[in-house]
Amino acid sequence: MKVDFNIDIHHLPRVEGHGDIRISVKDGKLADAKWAVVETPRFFEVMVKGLSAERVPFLTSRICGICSISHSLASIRSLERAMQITPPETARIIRLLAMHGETLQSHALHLFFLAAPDFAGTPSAVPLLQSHPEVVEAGLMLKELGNELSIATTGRATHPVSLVLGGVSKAPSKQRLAEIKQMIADRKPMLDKATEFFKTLTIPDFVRETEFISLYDGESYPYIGGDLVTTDGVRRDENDYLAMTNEYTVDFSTSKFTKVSRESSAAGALARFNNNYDLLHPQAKAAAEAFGLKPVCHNPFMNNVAQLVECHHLVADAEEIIDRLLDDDLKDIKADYKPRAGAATGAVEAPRGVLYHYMETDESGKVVKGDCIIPTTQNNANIHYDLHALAEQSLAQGKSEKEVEKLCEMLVRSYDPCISCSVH
Amino acid sequence: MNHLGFDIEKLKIGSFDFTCCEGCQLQLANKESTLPEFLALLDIRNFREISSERLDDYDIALVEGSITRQDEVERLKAIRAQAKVLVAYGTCACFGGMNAQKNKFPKEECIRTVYGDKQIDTMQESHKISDFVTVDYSIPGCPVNKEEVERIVVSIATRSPIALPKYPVCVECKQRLNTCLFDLGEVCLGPISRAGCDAVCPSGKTVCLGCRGPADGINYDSFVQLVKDKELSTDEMNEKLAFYNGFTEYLNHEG
Amino acid sequence: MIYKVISKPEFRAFVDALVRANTSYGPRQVDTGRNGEPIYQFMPVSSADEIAFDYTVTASSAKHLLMPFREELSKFSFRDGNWSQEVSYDAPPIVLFGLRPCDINAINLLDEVMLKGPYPSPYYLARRKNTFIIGMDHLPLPDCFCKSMNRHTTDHGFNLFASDIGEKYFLSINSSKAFNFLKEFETADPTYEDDCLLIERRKTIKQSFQTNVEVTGLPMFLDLEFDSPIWEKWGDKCLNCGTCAMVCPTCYCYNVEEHVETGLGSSSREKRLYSCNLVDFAEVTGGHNFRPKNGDRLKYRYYHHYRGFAVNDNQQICVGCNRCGRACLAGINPKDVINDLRLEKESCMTCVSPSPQKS
Amino acid sequence: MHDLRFTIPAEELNREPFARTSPDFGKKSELMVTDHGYKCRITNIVPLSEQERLFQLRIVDPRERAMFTFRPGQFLMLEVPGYGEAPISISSATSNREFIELCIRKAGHVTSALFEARQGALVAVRGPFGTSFPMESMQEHDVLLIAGGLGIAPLRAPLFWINDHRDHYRNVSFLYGAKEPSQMLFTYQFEEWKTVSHIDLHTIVEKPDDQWTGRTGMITSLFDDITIDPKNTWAIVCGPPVMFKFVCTHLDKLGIPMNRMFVSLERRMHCGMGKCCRCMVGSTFTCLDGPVFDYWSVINLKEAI
Ligand SMILES: Cc1cc2nc3c(=O)[nH]c(=O)nc-3n(C[C@H](O)[C@H](O)[C@H](O)COP(=O)(O)OP(=O)(O)OC[C@H]3O[C@@H](n4cnc5c(N)ncnc54)[C@H](O)[C@@H]3O)c2cc1C
Ligand code: SF4
Ligand code: SF4
Ligand code: SF4
Repeated sequence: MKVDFNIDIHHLPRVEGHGDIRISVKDGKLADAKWAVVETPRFFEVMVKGLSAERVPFLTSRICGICSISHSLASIRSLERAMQITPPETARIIRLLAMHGETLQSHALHLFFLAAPDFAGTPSAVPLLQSHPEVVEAGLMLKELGNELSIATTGRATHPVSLVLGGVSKAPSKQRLAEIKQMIADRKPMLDKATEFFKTLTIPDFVRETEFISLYDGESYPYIGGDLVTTDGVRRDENDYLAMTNEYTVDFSTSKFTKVSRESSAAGALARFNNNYDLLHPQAKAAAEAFGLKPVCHNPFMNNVAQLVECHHLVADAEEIIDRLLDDDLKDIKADYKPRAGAATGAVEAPRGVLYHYMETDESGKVVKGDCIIPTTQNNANIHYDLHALAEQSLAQGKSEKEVEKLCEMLVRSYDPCISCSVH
Repeated sequence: MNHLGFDIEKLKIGSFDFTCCEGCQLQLANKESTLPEFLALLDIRNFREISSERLDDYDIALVEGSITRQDEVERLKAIRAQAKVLVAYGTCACFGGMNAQKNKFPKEECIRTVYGDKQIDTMQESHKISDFVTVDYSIPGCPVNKEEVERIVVSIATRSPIALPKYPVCVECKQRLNTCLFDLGEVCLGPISRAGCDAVCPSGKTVCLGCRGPADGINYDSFVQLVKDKELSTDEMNEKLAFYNGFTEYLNHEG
Repeated sequence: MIYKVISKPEFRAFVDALVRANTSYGPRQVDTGRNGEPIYQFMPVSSADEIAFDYTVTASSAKHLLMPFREELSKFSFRDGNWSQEVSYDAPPIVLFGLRPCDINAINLLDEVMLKGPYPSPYYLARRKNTFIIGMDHLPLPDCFCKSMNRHTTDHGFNLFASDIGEKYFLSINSSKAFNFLKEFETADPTYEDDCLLIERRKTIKQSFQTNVEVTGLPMFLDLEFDSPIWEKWGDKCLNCGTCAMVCPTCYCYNVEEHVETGLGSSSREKRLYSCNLVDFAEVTGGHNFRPKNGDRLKYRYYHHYRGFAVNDNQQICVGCNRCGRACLAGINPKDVINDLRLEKESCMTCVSPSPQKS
Repeated sequence: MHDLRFTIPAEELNREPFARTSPDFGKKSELMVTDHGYKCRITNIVPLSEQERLFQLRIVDPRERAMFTFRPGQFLMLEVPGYGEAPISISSATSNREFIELCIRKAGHVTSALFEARQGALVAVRGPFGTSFPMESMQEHDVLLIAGGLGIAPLRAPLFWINDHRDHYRNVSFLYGAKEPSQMLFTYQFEEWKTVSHIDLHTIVEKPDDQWTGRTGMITSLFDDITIDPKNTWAIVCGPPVMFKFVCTHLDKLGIPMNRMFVSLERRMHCGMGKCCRCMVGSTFTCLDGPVFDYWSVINLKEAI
């Protein structure tokens, strides 16, 4: 069967930001497959120049509306390291709880509202409200739980207000923490319900070997800071982020591409899972087992499952963190500091993967240079090559244009790309 | 609710984003407890971020983001032509937002810093959407306050006029019994910024940066005097005033 | 009124028992200011340990516990093209600990405004009646001027009032409930010596005031000075931020707003405390503003506080706590404004009145 | 560690001696109007001009309807559930115990909602509130009614009152001015007022259109058309603040005592009960001590005009 067709998906829906999929098939053979990011750049690296360090996290959190806490914390971490500020332990775990909230919120949004419609064959989650009300409800309750965690720890669900250099400006009240603990207990069953639902879905069978990159500190499942590792055995210090990214530009995309040891690499839930399986909470491991997910898994569609597994980890870990905070007097939350010159990288595990902010300050505490490398940027190349491989595999299996189109969309979406963020 | 003799119809709505972080659109999916009720008010015709359905018969367009590229102007004008009501949604759309912090650098420098020699299309300035089209309502906020959004959507659905608070953030801040950040030695823009956010930043003990723009009838001169009287830094004040681009007319008038 | 004395530890035990058993509010330190000074607010408390017994003054008054910043007045439910209205005046009982005499006087003034006249407010009444108030005296801060307003002592409006007489508190018991509670604790009838200590304490307090604001004849002055340029002078400073009214224990102006719930099933009519300094306070539909300038609005606040309204027999409703003065970022405070006003009038008197030298 | 002996039960606290005895919540006369409205059905809507309509309301509950009485010049708080309340003058006859008429201009929140409402809609009214025109004192005297624009709304009640008791009043003149002929309200009633009520009606507009054959100019020029016996005349003036300032100064010059001239003031209002303080003029509440004031009081009120 010799077919000619072009797939041109302009502004792929149900992802954050603007990206296009372009595939052309000639004579039944794949001629070209591209992942093109067309988002408008905002030039954050320029904007930070001359800005006071303390204002920077408020600026950079606006890189992304979904993972604003990660951006804020990446900036804070880089600036704290640059200016040699050590935040108090209490602040450190409040921040971790904030990250958990954001990741839970983001994963729930992606799983239930952006990805689930693909599997159910609906254009959005709105029809699912009718067909699977209990699943949508579970998704909403988990997303709300994530948001509540973020609100309690940072003052707001999107664009945190109380994450500042030196620590946090305000601690959550014990009463609020106790309420959230109760909320977690009440909503755990929702997570199990969701797991049951996702088990009924068929994950496409597709494998392309790649290199997974994430943070790793050997002690806990990573979220804020640590070494940089890959499944190919690379391990480097946080400050060596450039060696882990090797950014380059391609002419069809406003977002850059990156690589480590191979032609492309991947970050995100699956990468974290692949590198840190041992450090997962037992409850999360049990969930992974239920899906037959084991490290190292090379099926990008399994990223959805890894996200669900992480939700189990986040909820269980959040519960333990809250217990620690309830025993704390929550007084020592912010370190005093003096501005100074310095430079450092802050790396955090954003919901979509490892995120680097690099900042250089002068002695008055103003930023003189900034650099941000976003998880989706690190996935662009992988998405691009995956598209190629997936299209080829599908054509070989004799799939129709419609089927190829749908699979390609699903593939991109399973990376949960955050495009406006990647262009920034 | 039809005690006045008319039935409330679903609003045919489209949500569109330009140069921004999409955080404001994300708020539409937040406040989960009332989300099903909120969605029941809407007939979503076009909302790429959550739905692959794209229909062009919306009446109300929520426009998020600032304008930084010529092709965006055309897209925006097309949306204006279709929409009966166009809402500037979020600080970027209302004022240009923090994206406008790049305005102070020449665009060539911006491109060179980030992309090296690669050709990139961008405008010198990040514009508010009212620079190009007529705006019917503005909902400022970075991000918008979902409660306010809900209220405004309900107002449109129930055919009730829409109004933002005219008073400054301090009113809400005092109602939350916060310690004034000036008493802690910081410059807060609360006295001159429009309320409606429930003083979320000062309540988290960080200064108000004026994301909702100036309140009605502000006393800018007295505010500047206050910063000087308290021996706080006017540079810091200016950095804050410029943060969301909402106070340009005052900043320019000053110097 | 019944008088008793109680040792300080015993009083603490009494307060502890009371606040543990009830929803309670008391002074707590919430922050430390720029110059190291503690900042207090009336906050929920659940044990005596959380209370700052020796606090100076709270940044914001306790009025919001009787008159919340936001309060639902009424609810409408919609069904089948019809609606029904529900109004409820429920208020759970609360204990309000540590009010200063001026604060108690402020509540007494609110009582006048809210409960007198043809339309007493049932919402206020419900809360007022369900609030158990324990007062405490204190030495004035340098800028307190409640003595000038004659609000530095109080003999009603509380359930129990504690005066610090050194080792003990001198208790004025003004309610049977308080009396009953105290039965469980060790109190004694005041001795002659205790009485002397109390009188001594009152004297000390009275003599400690460093700020005096001359308010005699002020109502007339205000009328005469209605068009004085000093209003514009101070108005030019005013930020229209409403802070003064929010922290003031007697400012009670409000806005009523109604909102339909997102589900369209009901709507709620809500009262929100407002401030006469806010730009649209006197603006009517169509845009006409009866007080368009900052000075007009600032003047109006002083008018209300120091001239009084007919509804409360033209009483001055300022109690002299100077919360507004401390909180005002523009540095506007009653003492300076009133002195300015007087200076203006007095200088004007000297030039018109025939003086011996001139004649 | 809760010790129940120290728990305050609400009922007990209520009995504390210093607390004011509780008003009888069931007694409508005392408290109902503070928050409960009488449910009304909009029985008729008459368009008067582009911006103004006359709404005819009927209190649904017969008992409440029987209880509702008011005096000319009083206003009520009109509640449109879901939208809010607005103070509106009662524009109907006090003798009309079946219907309440309100003449309303579309202006903001509440009034716009009302303009969306259809016949049969259910709203509520609270009141009546405020002072009224001393119709009895005006008996056996000449009465001069002067209205500008929407000012005719509060004037209709005294007009109807005079009509109901026409024998008690001597000469009654009504001077009515509007910006444009199209904004002149209740023109359909003019004939009746003239011929049946024997009211000397004079109208004037500022900006005439092609059809307009009557007088053109400011309302004060209508004084040339009538003869006034200042010693025996009472006046009621309603309209925008600028207008009554001019008119009242004129009447004052003619020699009408200030305490026989009445005006109805307008201020922002949120409660109608002397609590919200929005309607203060000087130290006086428009809602309690007004809206009807004699001119002497008005010039003694700071910032009244
Ligand atoms: C005693 C009195 C009698 C009145 N009689 C009439 C009448 O017969 N017909 C008529 O069309 N209008 C009358 N008005 C004016 C009318 O009250 C306002 O036009 C109306 O309040 C506008 O309300 P809104 O919600 O539509 O406007 P918005 O601008 O949305 O007002 C919001 C709220 O502000 C308050 N408010 C705003 N403007 C005024 C105002 N001018 N007066 C009082 N409160 C205001 C109200 O509480 C109102 O609900 C009268 C006003 C007063 C004080
Ligand atoms: S912290 Fe800011 S918003 Fe709050 S009172 Fe002070 S100046 Fe106003
Ligand atoms: S007097 Fe001071 S506190 Fe009051 S509104 Fe003016 S600036 Fe704000
Ligand atoms: S006006 Fe100022 S001094 Fe007087 S009671 Fe109010 S806050 Fe206290």
